[in-house]
Amino acid sequence: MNIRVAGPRSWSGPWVWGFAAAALVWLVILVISGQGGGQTVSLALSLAPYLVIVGLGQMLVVTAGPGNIDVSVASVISLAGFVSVAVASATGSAAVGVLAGIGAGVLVAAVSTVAILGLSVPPIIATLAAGLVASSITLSTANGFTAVPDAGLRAALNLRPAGVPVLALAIAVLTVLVAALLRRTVYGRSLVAVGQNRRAAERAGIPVARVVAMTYLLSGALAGLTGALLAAYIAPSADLGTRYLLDSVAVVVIGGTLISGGRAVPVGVWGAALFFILLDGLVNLVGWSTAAQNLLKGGLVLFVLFLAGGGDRSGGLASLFRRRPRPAAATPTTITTTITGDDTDG
Amino acid sequence: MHVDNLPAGGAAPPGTDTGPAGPPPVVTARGVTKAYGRTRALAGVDLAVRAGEVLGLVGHNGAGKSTLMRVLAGLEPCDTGTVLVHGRQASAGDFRTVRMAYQETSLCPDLTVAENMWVSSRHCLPRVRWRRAASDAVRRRLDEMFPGHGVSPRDRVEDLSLSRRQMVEIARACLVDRLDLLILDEPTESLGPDAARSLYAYVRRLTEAGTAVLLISHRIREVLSVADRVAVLRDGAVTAERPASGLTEPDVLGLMGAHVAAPPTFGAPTAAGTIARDTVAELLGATGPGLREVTLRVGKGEVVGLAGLAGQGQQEVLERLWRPVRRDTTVGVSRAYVPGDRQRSGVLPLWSVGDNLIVTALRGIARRGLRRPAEERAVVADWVKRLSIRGGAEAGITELSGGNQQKVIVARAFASPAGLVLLDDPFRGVDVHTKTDLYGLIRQEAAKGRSVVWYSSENAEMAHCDRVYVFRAGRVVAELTGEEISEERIIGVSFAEKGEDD
Amino acid sequence: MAQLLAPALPGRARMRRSAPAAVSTVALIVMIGVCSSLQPGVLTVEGLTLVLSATVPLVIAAQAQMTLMAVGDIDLGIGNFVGLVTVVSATLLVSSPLKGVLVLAGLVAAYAVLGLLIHLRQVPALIATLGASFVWLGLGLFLLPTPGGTTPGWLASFGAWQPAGLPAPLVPLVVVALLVYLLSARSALGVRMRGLGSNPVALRRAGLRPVASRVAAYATAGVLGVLSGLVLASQTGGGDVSSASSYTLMTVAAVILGGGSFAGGTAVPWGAAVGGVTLGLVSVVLSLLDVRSDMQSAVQGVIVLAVLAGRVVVGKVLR
Amino acid sequence: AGCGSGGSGDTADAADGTASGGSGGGKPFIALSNGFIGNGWRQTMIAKFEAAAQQAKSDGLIGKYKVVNAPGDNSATEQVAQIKSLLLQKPDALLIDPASPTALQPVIQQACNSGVKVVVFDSAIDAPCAHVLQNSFVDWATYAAKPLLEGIGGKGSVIVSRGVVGSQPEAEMLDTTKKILGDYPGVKTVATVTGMCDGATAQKAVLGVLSSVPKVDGVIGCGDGYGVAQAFATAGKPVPAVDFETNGRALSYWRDNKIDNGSVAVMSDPGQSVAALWEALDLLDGKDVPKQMTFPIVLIEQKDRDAWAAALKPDEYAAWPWTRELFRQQVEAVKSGGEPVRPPIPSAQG
Ligand SMILES: Nc1ncnc2c1ncn2[C@@H]1O[C@H](COP(=O)(O)OP(=O)(O)OP(=O)(O)O)[C@@H](O)[C@H]1O
Ligand SMILES: Nc1ncnc2c1ncn2[C@@H]1O[C@H](COP(=O)(O)OP(=O)(O)OP(=O)(O)O)[C@@H](O)[C@H]1O
Ligand SMILES: [Mg+2]
Ligand SMILES: [Mg+2]
Repeated sequence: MNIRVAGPRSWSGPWVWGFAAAALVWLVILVISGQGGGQTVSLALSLAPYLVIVGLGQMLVVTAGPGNIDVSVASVISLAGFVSVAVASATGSAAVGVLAGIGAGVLVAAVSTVAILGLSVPPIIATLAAGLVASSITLSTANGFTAVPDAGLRAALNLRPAGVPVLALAIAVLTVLVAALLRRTVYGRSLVAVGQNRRAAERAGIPVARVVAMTYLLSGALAGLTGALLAAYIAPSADLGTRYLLDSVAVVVIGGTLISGGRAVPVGVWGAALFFILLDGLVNLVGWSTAAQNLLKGGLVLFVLFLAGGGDRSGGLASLFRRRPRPAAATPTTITTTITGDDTDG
Repeated sequence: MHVDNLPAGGAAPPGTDTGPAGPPPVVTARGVTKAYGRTRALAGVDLAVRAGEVLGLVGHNGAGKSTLMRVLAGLEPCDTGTVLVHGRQASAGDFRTVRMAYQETSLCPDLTVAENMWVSSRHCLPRVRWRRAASDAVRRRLDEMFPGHGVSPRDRVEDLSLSRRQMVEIARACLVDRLDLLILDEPTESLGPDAARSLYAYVRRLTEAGTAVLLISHRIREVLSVADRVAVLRDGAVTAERPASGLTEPDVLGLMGAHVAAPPTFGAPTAAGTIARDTVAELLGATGPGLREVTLRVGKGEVVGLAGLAGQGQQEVLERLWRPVRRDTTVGVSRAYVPGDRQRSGVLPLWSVGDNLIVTALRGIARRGLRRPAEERAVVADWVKRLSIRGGAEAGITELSGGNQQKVIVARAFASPAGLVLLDDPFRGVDVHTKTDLYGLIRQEAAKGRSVVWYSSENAEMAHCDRVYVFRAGRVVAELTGEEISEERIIGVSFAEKGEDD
Repeated sequence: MAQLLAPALPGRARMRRSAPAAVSTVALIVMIGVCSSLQPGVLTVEGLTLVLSATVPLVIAAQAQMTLMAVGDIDLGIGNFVGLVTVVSATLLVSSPLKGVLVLAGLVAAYAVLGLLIHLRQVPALIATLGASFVWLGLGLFLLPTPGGTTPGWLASFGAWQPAGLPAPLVPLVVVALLVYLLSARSALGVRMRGLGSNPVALRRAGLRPVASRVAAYATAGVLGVLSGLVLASQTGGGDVSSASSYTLMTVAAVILGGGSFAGGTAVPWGAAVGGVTLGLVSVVLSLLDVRSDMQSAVQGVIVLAVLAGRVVVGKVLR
Repeated sequence: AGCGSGGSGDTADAADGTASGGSGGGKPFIALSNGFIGNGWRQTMIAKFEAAAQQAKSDGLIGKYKVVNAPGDNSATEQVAQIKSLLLQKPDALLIDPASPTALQPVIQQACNSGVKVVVFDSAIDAPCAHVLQNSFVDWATYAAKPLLEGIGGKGSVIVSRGVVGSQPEAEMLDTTKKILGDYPGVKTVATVTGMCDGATAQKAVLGVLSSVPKVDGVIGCGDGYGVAQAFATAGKPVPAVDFETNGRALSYWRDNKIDNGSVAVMSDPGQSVAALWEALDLLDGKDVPKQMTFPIVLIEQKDRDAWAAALKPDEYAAWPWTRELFRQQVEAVKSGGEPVRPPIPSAQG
């Protein structure tokens, strides 16, 4: 049972690949520039948290099972950026502003949730549509927007006593909280159950609709938080979140979370986020063209992905060469939608 | 093409000469072993199936029957030992004449019946216009095997009921230009009695034509009535092989595993007192898809059976009780559900036995949404012990055999504090020993004041109920209590007026 | 009797399954109706040509997406792949046609290899194609850092082709949908691909190699992606690797609108065509209606949701 | 007949008189197709156009106008579709801010063939039948580099933040930057990053290399200085000379932090859309306007900074206030090859 120490069960858990790749890129940077190794990590740690926050939300959504994905995060981030800055400057309180950003995220997620649960719209489409609505609101807010981000919040985000970004520490705590949420709470267990087999979870008495709704709202809230912080850190703009859509999905999966749902690895998100941030730094440092930059990014993602391999999709040549997992700690299977019979490997 | 040159009926030429040595073996296993991780599924099996015989294979859940079949069908290599086909060391191609109908149907749910035929029998279909050929072939075969099957080759498998899917699965195993050995792994678990009878009639015809048939079933009486020989598999090895004639059910049960407790008569159902009980759930004139004017009542501590032929509205009743959204249904207590289709609606495949077992009870144990691991562990340990679930709490659920998985799912429901437990034909494919344990469990829990509503396709099981509603065409056609509940009576009521209705 | 009571009757089930595509078709007809009431010119041959032509590459890309969704995968790289093809056809295909054709064939092969690796390494297609999309983008920028180039004459003349009495875009729309229908719904290969999406274990038990089905599906998607890119290049007259980046999500939406699902196992070529045209027409309607500029994307989102909500209503009625 | 939306009578008339512009009795119908609406520059561009067009409408210069933004993320394909449906509405003139400089070529040809006057702005385009109005990217790159390099005293180390790599303007700008850097042998380029002319991207890109480079004196960028400055703030380093955005936010930041080290704000002019409107009207009036015109870039030096900063909202970009009069002067200047017109800066406007 999952009362034992959860998360990655062995050092070769899928989450290590993100960290390994990040470490590799860091070494390359160090070799090329020959200086500032510690500062590189410190700066990467001050950028990574933003990606980690959305990544955690995306991870929860992906864990809810096949087909669950939140493509509205980009628009939510942009919208929450404006909302939080506007509210913060109206009330004079950065905290209220951040809360308002989170609230905006929750509202957009509520639209997706209604569409997903009430209208049975597939999540990718529901969140796409909710995102389109959100970006319209963003555009009309952006027209004639006058407020400026709170200076105190910005200073707090840039705080790095002894080179350790305070934000990174805070988000590390948030990551631990999310991990605890998944393991120690009824909601978390229900989410993981729903992700493995929605029908079985429903028959086991889990309120599936409530769990799914909660998950999208959480993702919206986390994207809203990202937007609020990013707007203070950078500046509110209509395309503040654009880059976070694909990256948030990528970090979740490189982080070892099962894309077919039912297994979440919150730590993994950090490894993958650091990998992405450091890779951007490396590419800019070497001055490669965008072409090389993209080739490298894609190539490395594919390399890490194919090297690490996935769950057992039972079949293919690979399964002949792979050792069977020890039954007591069997690595979870990638469950295809039809789970069939006797020879689905454990 | 040659799909239909399989001899049918009496017009078949006899098999090879049946001298005193008996017909030659079609497929032979010699010292076959197979291990999955630390689970030894097969521990040295020697078994020969001869042309023209029906070999019944029995054994408790997890004995290794399905694994052995996969090895005999050439689907999985064995670790040591050999499999001979027609006396020769078998290569991949030799297995073409060995066909298997799987325990869990292995059809593609999104494909039509005809397309599924192409998948498994493409070697005997023409390259062009195969769709037409496959449709004709499967229709003819189904007509032959299951008259009145109601399946069209153009139907998608996912739209078919469980029993029709099973018919298609069996028919597709038989659809081949040459068939030496047909393996049927628990074929009748989701078939109605009519279909089962037609199937066995067809099996007889096949064997007369010289095909060997290997039949796995937990319905010992069925095996005894159909098989020529019975082999008993116990813990991965064949422990007995006997001619079926002269064997009785207790004999076989004895061979399968030591002590068979006296026929299950735990806490004999009480006929009296049904009126006095408080009502915990009620349907009043429930009407809707699949249901017509159904009125039924469940009392506290009562075991209520839903009987009748498969698909007559019993599952709809369970559905109503599980999600009482309409006004004609009232349920006063919390509920738990035990699904019969464990692959689709039972197991949570990434989790261990313990995680699977506790998931329903979790909510009750937790305080303010936070889990309490120590309490959970205690509950899990208790149930693993109580039902002697093989592998223990830490084993992955998918490593367990079907029967043991089912135990976990039953335990899941009873480990929760639910006042009403709904059983949706949960004992399909569960061996006798396990069943006996679970029947006892149900009676014990009922005695503690829990109510149980139990749909079963096996009428004999209804003897464990306090009260039984017999369904036909979405209506309750009889309510039986106490002594009235008997297999004969249920069958009698289920089939009455049948000619009129159908 | 028992048959009448079975919860899912095959006939009714078939109707229920075709309902999504039917709803999208109705939405499409309504949209054309709205367009033509705002602008009567829409219903003329020239009007339809103008309105439909932009949807052709989208629909072909949607067919590629549909093919992969039929095996239970999803392609997040199709947009950049189509963009890359426009780049190749605006550069190599002009400078040395042979090399261009070889490179296009190589791209199809790359798709097949991607499918092979996805299968053998058992990685989620979603993330592998996401990674591949960066590669396609990189290759495109490498070949043509600046959008530009010119397409070969034959391609340009295909783009300008105007048959009499018939809107030209209908021809590729229907021909491609028909071919994909024949392949995915009628052929044995199609059965293998859908079987893979439906139940890979069954395929393996029947002695069919799932890997072959997956590779075939990816190769098909690659071919369709190349076709889509060529048609797009014929319309834009040049190459631009990011010209089709919106296709990635649009094609998914098109397949869903057409009744496809993420679960795999079903092929809906006609549905994908209808869904693609419907989505493509949304921008036309937006520009015909006087929607405030910052509200246009909201209107687009609401239209998509409305069509899908219509499906729910129809589904309820049919249940 | 005609389009159901407002002013349908005008449209029908205008359609008859397309070739001769407004002379057919109806006032012209001007359509603007914008390929992307996702950033402040484009929003300012649209806002300026809408204000000017509204004014022109009430002045009776035009009958009707319409703005269509391609939804989504800079998608040329969407824009092609929208232009095609705009053509169905038979505008007299079509203004285009393209998402991509090539993808629109066939559809522009189609528009010209059906007698519509096409003015493309903000980007060069290879369509012989269209009139093109744009800013000089050479000027932009020059203004971005020269004052900055002078400001740091012609020596030290700089980071070059490139724009949208792969685009035609960026190639031109990078060339110019390199050429200018060649004139300052004392200046060392320690890193070249891709900032995409976007503060947020540049911020991350610069932050990514900051730990690996020595002291930086300047960052030559393309309207991304605000983000670059943030990156230095995060790294705890003093803000070097940068090229700020021309929006209110960046200008206020520049002003409030008293950055006085050769920084400038320079970007292209979102008021081009208004200039394009006047060009279209002149074309419809049959006036002679050159096919290709280069309009002045917006350069804000320290002396003008406070005036601009006071006049702009945070996300609003500085735009030259083109009037029809100023436009004509600039056209003459282009024809004669003379000095470009210097439109007034806000403080002068009052
Ligand atoms: N793919 C597998 N991976 C791991 N263990 C397996 C696998 N298949 C079977 N086993 C194990 O092998 C043993 C034999 O299983 P098998 O399914 O053959 O039993 P069975 O006799 O068919 O039981 P039942 O009557 O319940 O169907 C069981 O202990 C089971 O847990
Ligand atoms: N029903 C079966 N049971 C066991 N093995 C089989 C069965 N059918 C085929 N095989 C074996 O599986 C392998 C592949 O089958 P086959 O050659 O028929 O495939 P195919 O139709 O040609 O498809 P592919 O293109 O994937 O090879 C062969 O070695 C064949 O002997
Ligand atoms: Mg079995
Ligand atoms: Mg079994």
